[in-house]
Amino acid sequence: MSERNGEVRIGVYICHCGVNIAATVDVRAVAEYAATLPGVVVARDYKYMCSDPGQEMIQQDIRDHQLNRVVVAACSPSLHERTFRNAVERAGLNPFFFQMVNIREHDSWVHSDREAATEKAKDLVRAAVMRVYFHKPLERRRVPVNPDVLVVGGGIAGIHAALTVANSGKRVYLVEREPTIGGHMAQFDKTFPTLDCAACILTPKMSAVKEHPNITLWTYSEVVSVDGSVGDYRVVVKRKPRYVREDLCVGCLQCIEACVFKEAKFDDEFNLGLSKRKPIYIPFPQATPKVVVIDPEACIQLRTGKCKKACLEACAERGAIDFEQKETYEEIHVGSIIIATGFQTFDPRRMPQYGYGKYPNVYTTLEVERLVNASGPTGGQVVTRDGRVPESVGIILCVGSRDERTNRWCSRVCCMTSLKLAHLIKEHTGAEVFIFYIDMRAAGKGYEEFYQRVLNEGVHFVRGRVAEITDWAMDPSEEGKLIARVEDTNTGFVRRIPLDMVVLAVGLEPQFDALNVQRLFGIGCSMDGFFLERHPKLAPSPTYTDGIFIAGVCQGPKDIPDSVMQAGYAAAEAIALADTGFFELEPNTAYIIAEECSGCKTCIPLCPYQAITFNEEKKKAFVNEVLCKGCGTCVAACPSGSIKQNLFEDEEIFSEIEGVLAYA
Amino acid sequence: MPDKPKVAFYWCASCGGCEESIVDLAEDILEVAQAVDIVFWPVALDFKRKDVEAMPDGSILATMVNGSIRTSEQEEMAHLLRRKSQILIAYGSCAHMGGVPSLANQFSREQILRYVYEEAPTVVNEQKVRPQPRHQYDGTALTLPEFRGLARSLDQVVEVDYYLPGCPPTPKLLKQAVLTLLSGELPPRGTVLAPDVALCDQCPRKETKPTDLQISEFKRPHWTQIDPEKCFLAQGVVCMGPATRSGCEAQCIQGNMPCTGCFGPTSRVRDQGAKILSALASPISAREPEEIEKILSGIPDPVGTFYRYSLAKSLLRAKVTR
Amino acid sequence: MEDKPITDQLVTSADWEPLVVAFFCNWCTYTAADLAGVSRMGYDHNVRVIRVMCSGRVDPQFVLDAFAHGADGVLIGGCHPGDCHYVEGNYKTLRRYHLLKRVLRDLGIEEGRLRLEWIAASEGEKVAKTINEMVEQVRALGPLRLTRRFKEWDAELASHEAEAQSEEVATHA
Amino acid sequence: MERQIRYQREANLEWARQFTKQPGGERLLSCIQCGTCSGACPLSIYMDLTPRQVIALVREGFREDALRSKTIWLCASCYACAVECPQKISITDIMYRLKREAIRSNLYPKRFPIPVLAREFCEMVRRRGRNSEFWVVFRMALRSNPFVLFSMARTGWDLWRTGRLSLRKERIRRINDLQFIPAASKEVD
Amino acid sequence: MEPPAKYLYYPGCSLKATGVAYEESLLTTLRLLEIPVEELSDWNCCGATAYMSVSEASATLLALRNLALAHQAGTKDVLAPCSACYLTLRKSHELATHYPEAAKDVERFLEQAGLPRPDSVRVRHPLEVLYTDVGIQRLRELTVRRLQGVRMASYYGCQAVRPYGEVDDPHEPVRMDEVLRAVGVETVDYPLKTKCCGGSLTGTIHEVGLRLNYILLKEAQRKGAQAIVTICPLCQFNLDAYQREIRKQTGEPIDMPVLYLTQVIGWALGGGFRELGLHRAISGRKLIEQWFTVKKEAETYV
Repeated sequence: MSERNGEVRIGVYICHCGVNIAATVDVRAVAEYAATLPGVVVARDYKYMCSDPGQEMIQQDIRDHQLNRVVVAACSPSLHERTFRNAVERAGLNPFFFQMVNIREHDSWVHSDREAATEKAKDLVRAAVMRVYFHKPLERRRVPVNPDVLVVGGGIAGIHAALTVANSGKRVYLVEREPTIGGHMAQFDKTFPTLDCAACILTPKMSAVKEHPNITLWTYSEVVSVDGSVGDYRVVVKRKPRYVREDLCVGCLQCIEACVFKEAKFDDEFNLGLSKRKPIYIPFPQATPKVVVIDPEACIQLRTGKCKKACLEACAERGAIDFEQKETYEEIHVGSIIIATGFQTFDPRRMPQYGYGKYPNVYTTLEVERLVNASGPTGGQVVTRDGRVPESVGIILCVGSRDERTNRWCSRVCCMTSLKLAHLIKEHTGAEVFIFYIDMRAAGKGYEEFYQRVLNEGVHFVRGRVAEITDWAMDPSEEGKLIARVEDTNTGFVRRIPLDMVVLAVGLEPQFDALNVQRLFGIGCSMDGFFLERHPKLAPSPTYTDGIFIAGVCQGPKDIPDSVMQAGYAAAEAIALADTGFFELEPNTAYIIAEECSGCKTCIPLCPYQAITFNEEKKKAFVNEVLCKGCGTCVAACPSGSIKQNLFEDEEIFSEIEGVLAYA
Repeated sequence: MPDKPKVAFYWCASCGGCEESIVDLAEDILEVAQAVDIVFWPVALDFKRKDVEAMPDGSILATMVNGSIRTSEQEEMAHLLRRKSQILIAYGSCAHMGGVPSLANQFSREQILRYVYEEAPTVVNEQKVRPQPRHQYDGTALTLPEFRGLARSLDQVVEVDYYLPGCPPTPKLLKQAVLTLLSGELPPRGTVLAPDVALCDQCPRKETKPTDLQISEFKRPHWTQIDPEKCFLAQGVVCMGPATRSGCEAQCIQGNMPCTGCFGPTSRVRDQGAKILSALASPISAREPEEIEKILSGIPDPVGTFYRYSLAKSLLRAKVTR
Repeated sequence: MEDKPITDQLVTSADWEPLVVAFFCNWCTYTAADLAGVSRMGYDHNVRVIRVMCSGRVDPQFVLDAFAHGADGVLIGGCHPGDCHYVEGNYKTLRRYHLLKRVLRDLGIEEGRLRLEWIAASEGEKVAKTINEMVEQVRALGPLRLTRRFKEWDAELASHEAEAQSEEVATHA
Repeated sequence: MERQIRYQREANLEWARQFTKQPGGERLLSCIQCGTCSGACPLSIYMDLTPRQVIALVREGFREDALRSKTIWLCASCYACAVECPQKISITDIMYRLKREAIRSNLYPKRFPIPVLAREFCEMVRRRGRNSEFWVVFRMALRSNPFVLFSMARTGWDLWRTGRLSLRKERIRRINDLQFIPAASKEVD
Repeated sequence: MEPPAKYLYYPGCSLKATGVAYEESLLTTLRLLEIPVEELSDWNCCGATAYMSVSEASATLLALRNLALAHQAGTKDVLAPCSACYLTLRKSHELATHYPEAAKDVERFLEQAGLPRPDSVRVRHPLEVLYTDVGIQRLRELTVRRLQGVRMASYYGCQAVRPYGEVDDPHEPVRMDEVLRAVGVETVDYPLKTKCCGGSLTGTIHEVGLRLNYILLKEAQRKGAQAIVTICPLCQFNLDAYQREIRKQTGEPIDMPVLYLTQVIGWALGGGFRELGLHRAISGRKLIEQWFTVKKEAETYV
């Protein structure tokens, strides 16, 4: 192969990365060593190879020394491989005559012994020099991008992303699992720190989604399969039967009135079981779409087929109720996907010491959001489950957060949510409110100011994590109360504080089925189970799967403004991709030289993309490079070495192995 | 006929099958004999080592050596013939890749000698006498060749120009090779003189291999009724065909036995065993380690199966701690 | 027999440091190794990482070649089952790994010298831990260094050649 | 007036570092000072320092403050703190470690009965291989506060009449097995 | 899980002295359940909490010697009824198997004493035996007497469930209640079931120990319990032996039986008053005599 490519002239560049590399690796020594390797014409070290002067240095050398191969030893290829390939290309060389060596993330940042780190850098550089020798010119492949976008999840992040993309003129499919969009935000009463009403700012956006000509809204629906890749994803969406025809229902709610159940007796999901609903219901008055839904578990007709169907009568004119409705499947083609599937709150039953589920007057923050809400189950009255207006309320922070036994991360919103609820509870009841916190985190525009406001309202801030909530009184003043036993770390002694109501500020965690979603879309998860972004700072919405973006809490805990910002970012990425119209792929596909192939068919069942087919006429296997994604599994399995992979040829990898081991 | 090109044949550690295969040329052998002058062929003609030593260096056009190299004498002969020949051809699997004798590389010299001279069930040797390289008998020194620590392919001892693969090579390949040599149009040095494509290419059962093969069980040929029409792998019988060079005319397959790999890998493969391993393991129909192990237990001796002819030339060459 | 002294000599050679070659898949384990770097999780330096797109690209020949060229251990890192960027390349790796381990065992290479580990992109800590464990394990097993062993094995040939030459000289004299 | 100030030179950072390397001490540095340990501790209400404060002293290297505190001796090893700690710190084991060090460094409160009991107990076990509840308590009382024996008399009588008070001093047969004890404690702790 | 063929019983100091009733009732119960059990020969003190406060290495080795003896005896399951013994043995075993550094030292010292590493040994608690190995169903079947109308509070104390949580859940243990209910005993909701009894504090800092015991007794009373059931000899001793003093100090009429779980279960399985050590109680003797006397009419045969 080297003969085919003529005389090999290699330039090697060792980056200092300021002191990031140079502090641990003797870059000068590495460059001097590289200069001694066969084929190497120039070897230099430079402060910042990725800077303009650094890139120009390479280009100048290509011209002056007729270099036809370039090796740069610097950071991870995931950061700057593209940068250097482009630099090489601008100097007239095929960009794939380039090889990058990772001596920062894989060397200087993980080792402290300078001598050993320098030796390692030499080994890695030698491997790259030996490898690049075998490189050959390659063409980047382009695939067209379908401009349509799928948004999964109809909370505030999904809503905002859908509207942004739709406003740019692209078609958007918004898929939501629940009967209505709105997500958790719809359940909130006020939003911190401004205390504006959540419904007032959310519902206009919900209607805008419904009305938007470019948005196809499918609620009560779930994505069941995803095929294809960036530019052309083929997605199947299951639409669950709501037993009410969406096109006919106008949301008059007369069916609910008519239902044979005169009393609402089923737990209302929207109010977290704090109130009841009927088998036919609408989640909340501003639900979007404003279409009722029938709960097949509760409805007598659907369970037994023996109901007098009063709802059907009530809707006789429109005929929207349809007990025969079956689930349907829609197949769509989109170029990119935005995932905004949100979160679930921590189930405090996992921490029995707080007595949730045992003591009726222990609540979660989300339940209290509904309690203080004017349209909530108590009409905005803050009363305990036994009907009393509490005189003392304790809010416990970090329940299911910052805890090795449950979730290790800080959920980011609980401090502010608790401040907000402390304010609202005090406003509604005048109770003494205790906030039990470990650290008060009020970073955000106007947040610290809000903390000050609540401090000044006389809320008690007890710095300490409550050890237990008990109803076991040790003093007459504690009879009939719940008692929090806690070290007040500010004063340094253990306190027992009697409370009428305990609010657990439950943390945010990945949805129970996040793993399924992750696998469905072929994206990654971080250690905590939230979806993994491509880069924590510079690409916090793209994923490692091209054309799939994540937004909102499914990526990690965040509050409403941050969710909205990330959703806008995801939308901008999707729009940019659609407007470019194509996507460039790595030319790392597999290929077969027909004369070498024996037609043994070993490779064919191994390809997950059906990219290899057997040509019955020629009795050989062929790789469809459009379908191939370049994993190389078939290459490794080909028993006669007849399948090869661009960028990862056998000779290239063998020479890398031999290169790192040359001194062994 | 003073100007006929000179050729020689020699055997090292081999079974004799390769010699037989030369005779298998049948009437064609006359054609060969007419075209060349056979100057050395211990199995058929009475020449001695000293005759070869007396020849000028490079005076033989081509020498075909079969068998692997196990003893010091074989080594010496290899060097000698190398020196005397313009072209040295490794003839047959043993010279090519070590062959079956190199499966002994799984054992140490001591283990082999102990077994052969002491432990084998047919041996009675109470004094535990072993042949010695040098022995004084009646005032005369007797010598025997040294038994080396490893069996080697010919090219691990001397430089080899061409390889004729097979256990043994087919008469057709031999004839073709001789004609090529005589034609003077020589292929690049190091070429294996057989098609560089795997056996499946020529396999009569090729059509019967499915494109969605999943292996849920490995069966050993002697435990199963083999369908004489169907691809062995499709029947769960290990066949080395996909990882083995063609040129054998699929003789084993036609005898309803799977390929055992004697032609060695294609030029694109460094380790035949590793490649068939990869090809056989990848499509196993299991995901859990226990299930995988269970299916793989159908191959009781992977080294003996995958490296039957090529252990000496495999990447590891031998059992590394013997 | 003849191999034994070689091993002993290698074990006692003070300059020996274990060397592990690691094949990491681009999406999970290589990224995790980048993360370990970004998070400055120090680990043993006796490892050399080679990037492949998928652990499924790891041809068993690569593993043998690494051993043959002097590696004392080989580590393969891929995505967790179910998380493979290429759907199920890692299962193919797993199956080969099981068969390859048996071949290695039969060829005298200890089990601990080859390891397959699933490391997700977020598991930087696991990269550091796995590498450290692997290096320690290989250190405990001692040197494999087939490059040196091959040389020792072939010493019997070299001596013969020298002998032959000296004989030749003698004859000529 | 006693001055309440600590100069940084008083902090024994090396000691703190060593502490975190011992079994059980590994997670000490993860402490977020939330006070769950103190809240969960049944005895924190009697302590001069809360367990959280002891952890903070250790972490910052204030060795003597930590070793002299009564807290470590009041710890009844009930592990309530350890199972509640959100950072999974083995607080009980840290208390044990501090107790050992306090005894070795002679920093424990001298007539405080708990360390006395611990030492009497060990002495008896070392000599006989078994401990006899009666004799240990008796000797502890003698060494800390003999008057307490009077108040114990009633309980003793109750035990005696129900056959629960054994005055036997037992001894194991292979007492030589225990010869490792002084060596082990010197060498490893 | 298949129950083991035989248990090796490790008494520890308490079961030979203040807790002798625990030993009597445990052995009786096991006999009635036809479970073979044998006392570990030449056992030594586990070291308890006191030794750990003086020398960790010695405390660990001290405990491990017992396990090594068990290992030599070829028995896998060592039954340690005293919570302190259970924890000390269990913890030493972990130290020797999970910390490679410590394990090395341990091995060295054990070798000097000619003892093996006790790797295969498991430390077990009687509650585990009753709940897991015997099982609720079988206990129900074997019950011959029911204590009707008696409400009890099950009390674990600390070290049986903490820190390992293998005997039962460290936060909300339930197995003791289930075992008691299996033989027909009514149990009350007792939120203090894993709170500390003060351990040796009753002997050292008496007033603190008394206070803790007072809280435990008082709360049991408040929840309507007529007796407390324990699985630890020190808990039983503390709660049982100081009630007179608590009465004197607080003026509250507390006189409550404090029983071993094995006494209650043994009784239900048909054990006798004295062979269960019921005569050894200090507090609540009247009630004990009333409940555990075989009177034809009060007894229900199942």
